[in-house]
Amino acid sequence: MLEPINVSLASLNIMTLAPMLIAIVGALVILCIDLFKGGLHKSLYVMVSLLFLLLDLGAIIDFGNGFLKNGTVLGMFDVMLIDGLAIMAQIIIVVGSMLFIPLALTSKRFHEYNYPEYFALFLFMIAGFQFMVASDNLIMIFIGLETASLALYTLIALHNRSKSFEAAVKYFTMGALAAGFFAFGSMIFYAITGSVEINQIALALAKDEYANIGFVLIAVVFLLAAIGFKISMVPFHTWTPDVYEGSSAALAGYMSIVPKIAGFVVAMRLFEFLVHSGVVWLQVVLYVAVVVTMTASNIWALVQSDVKRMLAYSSISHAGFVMAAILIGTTQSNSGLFLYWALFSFTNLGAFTMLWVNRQKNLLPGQSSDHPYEKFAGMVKTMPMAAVVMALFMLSLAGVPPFGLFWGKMYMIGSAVTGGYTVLALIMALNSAIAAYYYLKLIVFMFMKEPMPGYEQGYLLNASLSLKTIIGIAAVGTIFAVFAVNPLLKVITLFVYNSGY
Amino acid sequence: MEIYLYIALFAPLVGSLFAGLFGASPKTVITGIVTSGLLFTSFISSAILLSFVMSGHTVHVEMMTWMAAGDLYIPFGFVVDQVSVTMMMVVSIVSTVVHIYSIGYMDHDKGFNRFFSYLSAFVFSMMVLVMSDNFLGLFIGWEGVGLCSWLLIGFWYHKESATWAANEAFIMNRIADLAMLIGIFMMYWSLGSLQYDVVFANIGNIPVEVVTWIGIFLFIGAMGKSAQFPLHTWLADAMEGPTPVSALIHAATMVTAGVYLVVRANPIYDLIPEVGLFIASLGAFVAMFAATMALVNRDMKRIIAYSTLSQLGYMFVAAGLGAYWVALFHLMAHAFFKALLFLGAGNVMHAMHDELDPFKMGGLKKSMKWTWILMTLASVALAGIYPLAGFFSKDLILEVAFVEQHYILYTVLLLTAGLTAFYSFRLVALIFHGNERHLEHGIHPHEAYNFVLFAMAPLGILAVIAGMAFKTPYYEMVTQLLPAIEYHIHNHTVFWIMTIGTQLFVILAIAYAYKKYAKAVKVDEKVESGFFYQLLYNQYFIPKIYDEVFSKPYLKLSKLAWKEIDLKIVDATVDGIANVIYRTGEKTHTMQDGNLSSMLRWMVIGLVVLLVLAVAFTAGYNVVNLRAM
Amino acid sequence: MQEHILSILIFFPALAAMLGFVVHKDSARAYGITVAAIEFFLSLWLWHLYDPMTSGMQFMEMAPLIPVFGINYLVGIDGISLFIIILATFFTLIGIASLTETRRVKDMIITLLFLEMTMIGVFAALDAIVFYVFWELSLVPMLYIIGAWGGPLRIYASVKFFLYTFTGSLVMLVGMLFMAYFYYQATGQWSFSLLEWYRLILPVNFQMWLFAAFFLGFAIKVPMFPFHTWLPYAHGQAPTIGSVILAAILLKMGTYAFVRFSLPLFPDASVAFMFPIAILAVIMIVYAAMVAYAQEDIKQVVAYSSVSHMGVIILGIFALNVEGISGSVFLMIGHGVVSGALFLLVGVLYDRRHTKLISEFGGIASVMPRYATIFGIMMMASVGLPLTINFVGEFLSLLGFYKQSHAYTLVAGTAIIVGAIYMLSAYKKVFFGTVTKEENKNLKDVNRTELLGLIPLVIVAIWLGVYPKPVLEPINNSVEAIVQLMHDKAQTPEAQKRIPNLAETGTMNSAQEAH
Amino acid sequence: MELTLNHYLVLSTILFAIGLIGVMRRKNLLMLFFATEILLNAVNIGFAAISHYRGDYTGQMFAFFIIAIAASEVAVGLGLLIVWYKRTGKIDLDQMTSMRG
Repeated sequence: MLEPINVSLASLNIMTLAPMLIAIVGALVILCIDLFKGGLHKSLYVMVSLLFLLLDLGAIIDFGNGFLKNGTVLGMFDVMLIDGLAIMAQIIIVVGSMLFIPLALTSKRFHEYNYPEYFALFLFMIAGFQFMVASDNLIMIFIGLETASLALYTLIALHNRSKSFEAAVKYFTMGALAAGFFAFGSMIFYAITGSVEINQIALALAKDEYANIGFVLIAVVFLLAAIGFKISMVPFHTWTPDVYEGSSAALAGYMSIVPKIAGFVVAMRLFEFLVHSGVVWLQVVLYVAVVVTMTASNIWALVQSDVKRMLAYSSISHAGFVMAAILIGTTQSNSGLFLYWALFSFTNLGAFTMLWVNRQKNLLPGQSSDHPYEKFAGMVKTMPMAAVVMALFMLSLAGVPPFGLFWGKMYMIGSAVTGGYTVLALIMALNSAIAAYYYLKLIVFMFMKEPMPGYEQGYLLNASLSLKTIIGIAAVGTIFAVFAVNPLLKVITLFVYNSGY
Repeated sequence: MEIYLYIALFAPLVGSLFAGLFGASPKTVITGIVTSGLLFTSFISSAILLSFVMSGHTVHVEMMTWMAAGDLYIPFGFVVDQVSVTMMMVVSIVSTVVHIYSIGYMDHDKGFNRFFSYLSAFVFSMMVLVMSDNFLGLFIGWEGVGLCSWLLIGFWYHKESATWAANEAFIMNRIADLAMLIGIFMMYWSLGSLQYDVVFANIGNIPVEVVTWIGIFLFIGAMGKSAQFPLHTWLADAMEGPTPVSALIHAATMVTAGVYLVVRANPIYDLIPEVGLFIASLGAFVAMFAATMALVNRDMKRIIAYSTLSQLGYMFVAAGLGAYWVALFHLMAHAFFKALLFLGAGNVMHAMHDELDPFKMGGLKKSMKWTWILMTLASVALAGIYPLAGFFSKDLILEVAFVEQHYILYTVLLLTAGLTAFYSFRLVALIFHGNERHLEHGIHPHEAYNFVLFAMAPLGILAVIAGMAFKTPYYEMVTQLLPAIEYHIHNHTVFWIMTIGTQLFVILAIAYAYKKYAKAVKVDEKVESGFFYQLLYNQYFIPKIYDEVFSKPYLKLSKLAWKEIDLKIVDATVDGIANVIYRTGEKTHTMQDGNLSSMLRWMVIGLVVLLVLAVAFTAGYNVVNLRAM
Repeated sequence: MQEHILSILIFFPALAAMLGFVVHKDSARAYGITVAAIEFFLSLWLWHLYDPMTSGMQFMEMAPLIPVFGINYLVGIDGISLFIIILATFFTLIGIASLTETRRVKDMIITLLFLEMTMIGVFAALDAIVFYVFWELSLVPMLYIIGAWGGPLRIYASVKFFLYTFTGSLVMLVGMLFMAYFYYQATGQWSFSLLEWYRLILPVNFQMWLFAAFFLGFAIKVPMFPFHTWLPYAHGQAPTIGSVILAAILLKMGTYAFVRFSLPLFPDASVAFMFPIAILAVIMIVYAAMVAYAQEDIKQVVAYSSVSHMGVIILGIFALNVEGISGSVFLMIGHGVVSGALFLLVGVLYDRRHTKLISEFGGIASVMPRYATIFGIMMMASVGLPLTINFVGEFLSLLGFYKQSHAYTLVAGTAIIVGAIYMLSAYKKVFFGTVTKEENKNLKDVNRTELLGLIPLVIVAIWLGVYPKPVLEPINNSVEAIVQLMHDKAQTPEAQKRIPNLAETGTMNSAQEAH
Repeated sequence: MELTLNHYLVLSTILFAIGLIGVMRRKNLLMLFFATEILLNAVNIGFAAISHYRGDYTGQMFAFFIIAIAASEVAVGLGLLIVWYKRTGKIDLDQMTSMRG
């Protein structure tokens, strides 16, 4: 029979679960409220979610302070791993979510926000992502991943349009396949090393000096495919444009940021030790993957006719760009990843929110998607401020200084240079140039073309105070990013460095 | 004395600006009077300076810094010495006359005010050219006269031929100017300065090859301005400008700037006699070459222009042979009688309603007595008949060639002297003698305004006395600066034979011209259709050759550069790269066909490819750090 | 206020542009003129405060921006940048004052004021990243100006302009990051400060690569052959004001950057690349002049003439001696004034006839004599007639390069010939001859507004041609510092030979290094 | 013949491969879900076997979690499928191509 296990509560360090628990409790509270009194206005749920997210953030920041004092904290049978990466990723996740939630307060009615379950699911999802980043146990990561994903599929479907269902089904099916990959990869690692904890795996592999390199590589292949799916690496990216197009603009924006940072953290944990151990194969594959992801998605983005789809491809490209950090694997590059993503969150969220603001109920005449370029034609004449703000986000995405993303790009390219990847740095730079074309295309439509007659109905239809506030925050964040970069960089570098990356 | 220098220099500028103020207004005689007055002032100042210089002094002022960068220092410095004062006198006299003359000549022209503005600007530039104390200052004037020449040749800008000629003159001069600039660069980098005094003091210290190159490049510059072969075609075409312009710019002053340059740079050319010989040879060639073209031409002004060209050749012979003072002396004398000739031609043109073909004139001595007298005087002077100016200056050049033992040059020049006499008097004969052929065309000539004739009178006087009266004092003055070499044929017999022989030869030529053209004009079909006649008449086909060899191919090449290279290669490459990227997107984005099955397939394919790679890699496992990449 | 004058100069127009959103559109022009005039006088005041005898940087300001990565807001000017800044404020003023555009004037004014900020920023920046920020940012307003107010192909032209330049400068950014990394390796600290970088002596092979990276960015901007093809489109499509600013100021960014970055940072590479670049410069001069000669559109003639002149500037810069560099910096100003004026002049004609085809004109001199006169003056300045502004620069540039190579200078010198060919023939076709087109018979001569813009340019073009000293002297002093720095840093014997040592010959007016 | 770990792993791999082929070939959404289930269960076999041979329970824990997740996946997946079926009356993948490019 099994020996009873004696575990002291203190050694469990149950506090490590606090942030996720807050989110879960929040979700339960929302469900309870609905249980007691149905039909409440969505604003209530928005605010409740916001409050819990605030608490969540507080808890994470508390961990952050603790981390700076005591270093990495383990908990729950060492399943939980609260290091600098976990903390920063969680901050990005929670802040991203906080900026997303108010987008529910649209002036038009949208089906999904009437369900309190939407908000509950949302909070569950956040908890899932938090679990994903705050562990180096493959089981935990898997659970976190699936929790979040399953919630996300539902959220997409809740948009209640034929396209959203299609998107949800596609995403779901591919997600299931990816889950299979992940599990299989984990299994191989388990078979070789007898552990599912990444640091243990690393130790075991180092001990026998990568004797089973073939199996290690096969495991890596499966995990790469699974994580690659999450962070939409070519050729595992195919879901991205369709899912973005099918879901609401707000959710698409969210998806371009939060799930990916979770994926990046897992990728960093999984692959960087391999890269550092001199697994050349992985270096080559990552190199190729980074370049292909960046370039191919950029090229496909060029030919899109729908802004949201273009932004989907663009976000794939940005992901590829950031993935270079994992390949380079220096403290600078890893810090760069977080800096980039933090700045990217603001800009991209702003861009998607602009789409959300201009969302109309029905398709425009002669168009097959929600946000065709033509819709934005001549916007500077009808809504100069909106056009300027949108242009701002586009320029930032293109990497035109001094707007937010430029600094991330610069730092990333800088880290590539420092890491010795000069050619990669050049490819990254040139990709930014290709990307500039499709961002410019929108600017061209907005500033240099005449408005299309009959398209007025699409403008600012969905605007509400909270949406405008979010846009305002995003815009300010984008313009004045330069002043935030220094403190951000300081903190990020500190966290990353102290986590051993 | 500085004040006179400044007056001499800036009076024309003031005049030009004054006239320029009225540039767009209708004719106001005041502009003509004021500019003429100011030029007269300039002349007076120059005369005062002349007397000062005659007493053995020079004036040298530095007005202000122009350019200073690195070691280069170039001031607006002006020097009035024996050479420049000569030029100043020539310029101010001729230009004053031409200005006054123009008041009459341009009487009915819409651009009256503009004309005087340009003309005075030209004088200013010419003054800068001759007075500057450094090579770059000279270059200012050099380009300035080029600009004014462009403006004045193209003065009647509605005429296609005029504007074409203006551009031709400007561009051809620019070709030479480039060489001059190169010469200046060389001078700067080998001597560190462009000031005349510094350059001339140190020119002996640098390698002789460098000096040779400097000399060559400067002379190419001079060739452009003085229209020496092969840069000569612009001068004849420049006759499209108003006649006073031809008189002032394309006869008396600007075209002689090249000679002035060589004279001014005499310390350089003294060191490189081979280049000097080349200059002299080229000069002799041009003298002959131009004279032959003048023989058959049917355009009054062009004939005089070729004559100018020919005389410039003479001057270069003198300068090239080291007889700088002779060259300058001939320059001066030539300025007087050639300007006079042109002005006379201007009167004829006016009377003939701008008819230029002397074969359509004749017998004008009746109606235009004074013009006839003046032009005949000028022609006699040009032909070099004793005791007029040409005799003293031109025959001196022959003597120089003889004394320096360049007998070929001497022969060529002698023959040319005969040709000169012939075509000059062919022109006089055709215009003023014989039948009044113009009556057929219904033209009734009249003499020019009295004040115009009056203005021309000083030139007439000078054409007569300049040689006789000025030679000795001039020699004494100018040789304080220039090498004082007296060219005397010591053997008296030879001297007399030569002098008298030359005179006889020239007189024979004149007589022949009169005989052939003074009575009735017979057109000899056989001669005219002959090869030589056609060759000469078509200016040795040189303009045509230039057009075919340079102008047209250049335009073609330009079009090719634009349409084929720029648009189809350079630009197309850039667009091509962009298009390739875009097309790749168009071609490949269909892999996203929206079908879930294929999406899943892509994932599996990705996985399988990676697996294959992994297996393949494991087979040849090798730890090489990629970072070396 | 004097300590912060540069920051004020940079950000005042931007601030004014923000406030400009509030101004009513009927008053936008007056507002723009006011702001631009204030800015112009500020820049003149800057000149007044500037000490011409000092060769180093003046009015330096420093504020930390991203100190962890060595990026600071560091601005300062020397003789080289001072006058280009003044040129920028001058042209913004002139441009706004003579603006004839009527569509969406307010947007135009705001855009121009933003553009002014970026222009001044580029020339004042002493931190590579700050420089880069302004450099890139300047593309945006220009994109808008070309794209929104341009001709029929405006979108193609503006996007081409943007993408081309953007691509080049991204490569340059990689170079800058590399440079900073070298600095980091050498000193253990990150820094993007140019003045700090000046102190680095880089291994020659690295210099080559970095030089190439920077070169691409600069060359596209200049634009050097064969990267020039965006320019004719940009000029051809841009509205007058766009062309004016583009030609007068924006192109100078490239050449300025060569002087500011390439030469002092990579002296050995500069020497090594001297002849390849000279070849490109010579091609630019001759080839662009030929292409200009073949043009059918008067504006394109001026556009290609810009390329040709920029070739002379490049040649002067790579003369690597004081004469050449001073000359080319002066020529930047000269070309700015002249080409700006020519574009304004073409705009005058375009406003009246809405065509720029040479064949549509002829005999304009008789209907618009004043216009023809001003055009003639500017054309003569463009072909480099002495006593006009361009001659000084062209002469010194060519003179400088003559020290390095006789043959190249001889070929490059054909600039004065081929330049005359295309300019004079275009002038002849437009202005001379008889008026053949009915529409041209009643064209109005330049009006007062237009004269307001043109007369100052004529004055400057002649004033600086006759008396360049106030401008040339400070330039010269600063250039001497750069040349001396280059000589001191030069490692290869070739470079030591080619770059003169001013300290030795004792010709430095103010033997004081930049840093 | 004694069953070694390798046999289990080979079985697991074969099952996984079958699952993959199913995922690629099936056009019926329901069958597709079955294929994904096969994938996950293939992994379960592997985990259980390794866990047994190593005498370590982690693998079994992983397997349990996979089962749980597979169950929730089915729940969500079927939910989506039903909605899709209600809206379109089909569960054929080829019908689901409104978004492309």
